[in-house]
Amino acid sequence: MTLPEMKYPLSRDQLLDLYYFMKLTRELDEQLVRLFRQNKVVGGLYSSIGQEASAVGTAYTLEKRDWIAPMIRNVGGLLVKGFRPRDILMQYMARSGAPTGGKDGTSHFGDLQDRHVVSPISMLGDLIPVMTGVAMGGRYLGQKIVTMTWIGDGGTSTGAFHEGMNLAAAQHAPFVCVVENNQWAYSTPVARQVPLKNLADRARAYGIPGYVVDGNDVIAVYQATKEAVELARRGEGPVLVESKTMRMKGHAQHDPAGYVPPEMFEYWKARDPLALYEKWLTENKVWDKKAKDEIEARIERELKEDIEIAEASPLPNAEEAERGVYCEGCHTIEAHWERPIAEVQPPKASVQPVWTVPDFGALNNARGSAPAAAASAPDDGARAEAHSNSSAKSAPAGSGAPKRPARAEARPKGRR
Amino acid sequence: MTLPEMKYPLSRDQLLDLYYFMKLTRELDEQLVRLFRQNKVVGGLYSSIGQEASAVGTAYTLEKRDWIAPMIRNVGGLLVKGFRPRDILMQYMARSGAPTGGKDGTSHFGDLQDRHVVSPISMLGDLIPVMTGVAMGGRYLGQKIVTMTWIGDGGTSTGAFHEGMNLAAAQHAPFVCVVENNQWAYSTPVARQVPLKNLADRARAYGIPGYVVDGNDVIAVYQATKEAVELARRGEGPVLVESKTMRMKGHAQHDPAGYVPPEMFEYWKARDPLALYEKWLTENKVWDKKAKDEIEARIERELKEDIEIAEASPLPNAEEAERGVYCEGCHTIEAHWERPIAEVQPPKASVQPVWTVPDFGALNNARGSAPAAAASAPDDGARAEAHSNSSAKSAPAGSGAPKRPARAEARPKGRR
Amino acid sequence: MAPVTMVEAIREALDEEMQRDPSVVLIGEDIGVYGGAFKATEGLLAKYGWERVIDTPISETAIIGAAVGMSYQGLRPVAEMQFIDFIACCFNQMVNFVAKSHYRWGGPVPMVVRGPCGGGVHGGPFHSQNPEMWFVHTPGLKVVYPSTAYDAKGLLKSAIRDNNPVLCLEHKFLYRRVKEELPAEDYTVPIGKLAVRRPGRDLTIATYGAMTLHSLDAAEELAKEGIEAEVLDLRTLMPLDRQGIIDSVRKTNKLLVVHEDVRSGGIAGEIAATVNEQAFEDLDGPILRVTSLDTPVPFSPPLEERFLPQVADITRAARELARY
Amino acid sequence: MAPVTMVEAIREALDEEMQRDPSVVLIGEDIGVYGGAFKATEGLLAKYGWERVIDTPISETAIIGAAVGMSYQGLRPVAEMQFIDFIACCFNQMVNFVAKSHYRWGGPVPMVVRGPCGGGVHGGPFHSQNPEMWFVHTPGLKVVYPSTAYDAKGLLKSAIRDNNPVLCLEHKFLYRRVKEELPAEDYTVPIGKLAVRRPGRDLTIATYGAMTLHSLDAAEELAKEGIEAEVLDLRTLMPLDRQGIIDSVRKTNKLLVVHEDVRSGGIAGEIAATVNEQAFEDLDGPILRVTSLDTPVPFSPPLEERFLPQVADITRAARELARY
Ligand SMILES: Cc1ncc(C[n+]2csc(CCOP(=O)(O)OP(=O)(O)O)c2C)c(N)n1
Ligand SMILES: Cc1ncc(C[n+]2csc(CCOP(=O)(O)OP(=O)(O)O)c2C)c(N)n1
Ligand SMILES: [Mg+2]
Ligand SMILES: [Mg+2]
Repeated sequence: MTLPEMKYPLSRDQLLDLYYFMKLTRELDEQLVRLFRQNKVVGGLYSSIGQEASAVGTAYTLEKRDWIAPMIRNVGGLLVKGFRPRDILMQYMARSGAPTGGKDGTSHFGDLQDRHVVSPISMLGDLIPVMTGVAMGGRYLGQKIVTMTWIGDGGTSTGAFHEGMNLAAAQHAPFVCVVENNQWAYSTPVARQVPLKNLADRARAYGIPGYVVDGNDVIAVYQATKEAVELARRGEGPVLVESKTMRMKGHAQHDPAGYVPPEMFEYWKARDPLALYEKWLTENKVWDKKAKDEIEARIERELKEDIEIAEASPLPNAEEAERGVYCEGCHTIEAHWERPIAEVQPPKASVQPVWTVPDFGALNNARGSAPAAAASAPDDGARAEAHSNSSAKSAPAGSGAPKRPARAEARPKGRR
Repeated sequence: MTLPEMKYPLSRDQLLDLYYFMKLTRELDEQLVRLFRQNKVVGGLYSSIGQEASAVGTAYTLEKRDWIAPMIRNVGGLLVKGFRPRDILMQYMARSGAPTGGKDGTSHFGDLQDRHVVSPISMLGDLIPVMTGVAMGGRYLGQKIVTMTWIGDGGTSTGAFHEGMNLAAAQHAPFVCVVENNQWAYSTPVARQVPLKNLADRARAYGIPGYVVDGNDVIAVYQATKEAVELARRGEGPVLVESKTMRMKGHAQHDPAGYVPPEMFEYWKARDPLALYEKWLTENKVWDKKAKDEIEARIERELKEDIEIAEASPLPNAEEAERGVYCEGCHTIEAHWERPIAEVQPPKASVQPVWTVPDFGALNNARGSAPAAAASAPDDGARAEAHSNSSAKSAPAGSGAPKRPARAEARPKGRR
Repeated sequence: MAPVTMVEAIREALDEEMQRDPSVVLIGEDIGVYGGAFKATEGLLAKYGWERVIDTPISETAIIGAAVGMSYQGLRPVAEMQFIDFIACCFNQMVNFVAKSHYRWGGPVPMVVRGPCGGGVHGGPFHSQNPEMWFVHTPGLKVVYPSTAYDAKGLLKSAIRDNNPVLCLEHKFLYRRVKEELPAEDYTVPIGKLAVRRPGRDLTIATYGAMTLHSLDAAEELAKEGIEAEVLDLRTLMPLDRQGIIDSVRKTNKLLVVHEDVRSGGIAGEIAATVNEQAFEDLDGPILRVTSLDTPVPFSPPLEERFLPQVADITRAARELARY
Repeated sequence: MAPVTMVEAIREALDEEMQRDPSVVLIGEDIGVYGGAFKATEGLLAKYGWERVIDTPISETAIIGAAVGMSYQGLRPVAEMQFIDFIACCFNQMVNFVAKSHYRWGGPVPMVVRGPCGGGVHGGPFHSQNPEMWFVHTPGLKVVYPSTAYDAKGLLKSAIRDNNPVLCLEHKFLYRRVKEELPAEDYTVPIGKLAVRRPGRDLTIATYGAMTLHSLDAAEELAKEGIEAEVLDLRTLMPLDRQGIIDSVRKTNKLLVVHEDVRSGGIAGEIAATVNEQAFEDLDGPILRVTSLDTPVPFSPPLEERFLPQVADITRAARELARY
């Protein structure tokens, strides 16, 4: 067996791993629908059918130390990051054994210590500045991490998305934002959000790279996102990756999605990410029937076990409702330093607090010239001049802070 | 005298008008500083010295029926729209004769009935969705208006800016947003806001045109903005105009601006918009000394008179503090219709409530292709496909609603 | 006339007002083709077209901002929050632009913001909140919070016709659970007047929204024990019908406030302060309150049940007060 | 030790905490090179460098979001709002992300948000607000509001060391108007404990922030008339020192609440409700309040003076209550 050549190679085990996670996501989704119909799911049920390649292929590019925050359709990302189906099942079933113990539902949970997962909230866009902050914090601590989150096509219209991306760009934060363009925001088609062909163009407002990728092709998703992650880890700042895919169900179980043209579902059904990947694995002889059957048997076994565990978990005790509003000694809060602390303390930390503005912001057009329709594209030149947060002096070696000369940064000589 | 050729010609009177407004802005500014030093100004004093061409040249493109909302450095816009120096003086001096009677200060006032001016609030960015709404409302009422507001380089980082521009683009609202890039947001240089060479690139996130213009050249400002206004009025949607200029004072009177490199002030001082325009008027023989002197005498006279009026106006009565939280019959609220109302009432208004999504949002790349760094530029093609708010059926003739085929719009046949 | 649910009553109000006044336009997320997450605007796009039923991007700040702008044009926009919890995303526009406009510079803002609030449907922390006090505490806004289909329709109509910004809170638990026949003819319910839902002499229960139903249930039980509770449905929270509350307290001499909103900083405090100021002498016992816990709204049913005030909590507090 | 102003005390707190704990970082607009609009962070960039004193774009939501993210990394970010009024622009992050994080999923958020609030300096409607009740009414947040330089420093230190999100409100009128000598050694002021600023037996005045000074002035005057007012400086608004208030009321039997915040929905209500519940029998008169008007903060000096509570308003209400 020779695997197809890729810029970021994947081993056979990894290729099968991707399949495992995608298939597990799909099967878990379907089991949840079954449980929903049995009235065992509390509240709404959100499906990611059709988007498995997008969630799994992106999250799979990360290392253990890296951080994610999942949105509602990124159960695949949670699985890749080490959560188990039981966690998701118990969240949806509001059981005491769930990661939040029933305090919150769906994918609204996380793990700061081991898996480095931040819990989302319902308000779209809010995770973008938060994961920018996790990235900034990680760089300050010397951790060489990358952070990632996902946002829907609709979510890119929020103010929080803009402020977060903008801060990430201004800070050159090691952050990857995956825009999952699944064509719909609830009942609203993407063209109604903004007259753009590619949501990757949102990146142009921040002078950062924006990639477009076929979100139903898990290998393509992995390759594009891996490149973004590498860029971010090297300290070149945030990257936006638009993953084009399709939400194959309604917004949630209650929504029959009657507003979606039926032919649109047909079109995308022929591009089912699991079917496409199965075909790819077969055509490239990565697996045989036995390997496939093994994975599927494993998934069936694991899901069965986890559903049993979930169903056996009782609902929480009522008194729990009163607890936990404040942290009262239940958590020890400690930063995880991977650089010498002396670097961030005076006198080592000290700088000259002045700005330089090399070109004074001058317009390079001739006076009185006619307006050029649309300014120049954000190119490498623009990036090279972009401001960096860390002056050469205070930047920790290899901390991921950019090395390039900054446009407005501490000047060597003192002023004011 | 032959005037230089321009795409949007200006008569001699108009050219002198521009000078009048710019010079009046400058002189008013300086009088306010004098009054500030005499402790007659209440609260902070914000200067627009260096930015007169930007405020005046943009506002001057508008017609009487058009709407503006001024930011703090757009006193020039207020003057063009028909407010008098006394209004601004009394606002800053917190007098009972001020447009707000002392309830609010600075340029925080407006006039819905005659001058079509919306009062800003301090929170940056908030005017963008508001003026989008005024534009949408005007279109609905058949008024053929354009709305305009200004925002600083710093203000473009706010979520409100993003949500407002995005809605304007999605709605194809007849709205022009002038980004006054004066290099500084309080003490923060523009490169620290975002790593972009041109803030006009912000427009790319919305698939709308973004112009860059020399903000210290009033003719250039007028020409570029006029083009934007014409576009918007024709129903082609919003336009962003970046006006590159320089804030020649501190953020407000209390701020000595020690953080600005002194050479930067020197550089821009040589490009003073008033001096440049005086030179241009002379070189192009638009005026002679007499015309200039007349304008300046008029300004001196008017200012003297208005300062007297302002100083004579008493502070408001304390009881006024308790009044006006709610509108209790003090305003008659009436929409100004310029189209037949029947058009917006059933049965004429009725539509088929369905979406069409012609290309199903498909990615046109080959499967598994490598990610392209940055998506295609928002070109006319993208705009042509952009969604329009008004179906062909319900769009009022000539209301400014776009006529192009919409990407996701009401379909002729009924579904759901 | 067949009885209609609260959500149907709301749709009727919108429809009738749009028919009556072409200045009325709707704006919000998924309100057009889809008819709204709770179907409050179903059928209105088909009838009134794209210009009057405006589906927006996911941008609460832009929704409110655009509504303000339209209202400056003399229109009367009605903005929907898909869930009222998302009003936090446009809070600045609400409290700084909308609320202060008329006071600051005489720019009236005749707009309505409406949306589903409240718990009891396992919506979790972000789909169950009661945000009223943030806005009751913001001068310049009016806040209404109906408990019946009749009031929902009548208050919404009043809100649309009001020259001030009005926040209409609609309890989602009640959307399809209360049902009643409505008058065929046009009617409004005045903003700022409470309704006595049940007269009584032993104590006053002041409440609103879904808790009105709980309080009436409690009053029923209390009556069996010989305690006659007067149940006030506040209906409008700002302007609060202070006189109506005082009048009742003057009669019963005892006051229990019940609200679904969290305890600390809830409207019970404002009512307690008002009664202290205006009817202290009439009090024969402490003003008590039954409220939700001072926590976010938990998701799991047993937790949410503990979080929310229950009928038993009301009867217990009322008994204590009656015995006082 | 030379006496220091409140804003200097705040700067000292930040400096000492940054020196003590490298996990403490600052984030905000114009806080670095410029040293902050009120110079609360002056000199700290020079000392601690670009990584610890982070000048941001004008993006309050991003500031709070990034602070949350950093706090998830175990850092202790202190975010500055240039004026506290701008907290409305990140309200959603504050009440939905920050406040609910620990309860929902056990994600502690050890961060501080601080900024200048309050009126009296002709700042107008957007630079004078008192936003405390929006956050007191949001479970999961702590809110402190000092009136002295000593407390400003000690409470800010406690806030930074607290494992929960704390909002530190700093009255800009007091920034340079109060001055005192501070201890040379490290000290903190506990969150949740009021201070009795002046003991008295005839009535209790519960207040905080700039109104503490007004209340003390009023107490001075009242003393001349033989009325001994006990003045409580609440210092922390959430958690409120309910016991401290009750203890004082048990002694004086009368309570006047004074706050600069607007009247309806202000903390006076919460205090009135608490005292009703826990010390009704001890009351020999109605709980009264002196507050700002229910309006936005007007700009012009005579209007602002009418808007704000004045010493004479306090003495008048106190006299009435004392006579009761
Ligand atoms: C700020 C905000 N406004 C409204 C909502 C309600 N809402 C939940 S999901 C959704 C649609 C989301 O669309 P998109 O971002 O494309 O994500 P998708 O569901 O397609 O994955 C909406 C409007 C929300 N969660 N947050
Ligand atoms: C949302 C918001 N945050 C913070 C401020 C405080 N503030 C007032 S002006 C200003 C700088 C504005 O810079 P810019 O937008 O470039 O406008 P300029 O003053 O240069 O005209 C800041 C930070 C504000 N007004 N609004
Ligand atoms: Mg989507
Ligand atoms: Mg600027």
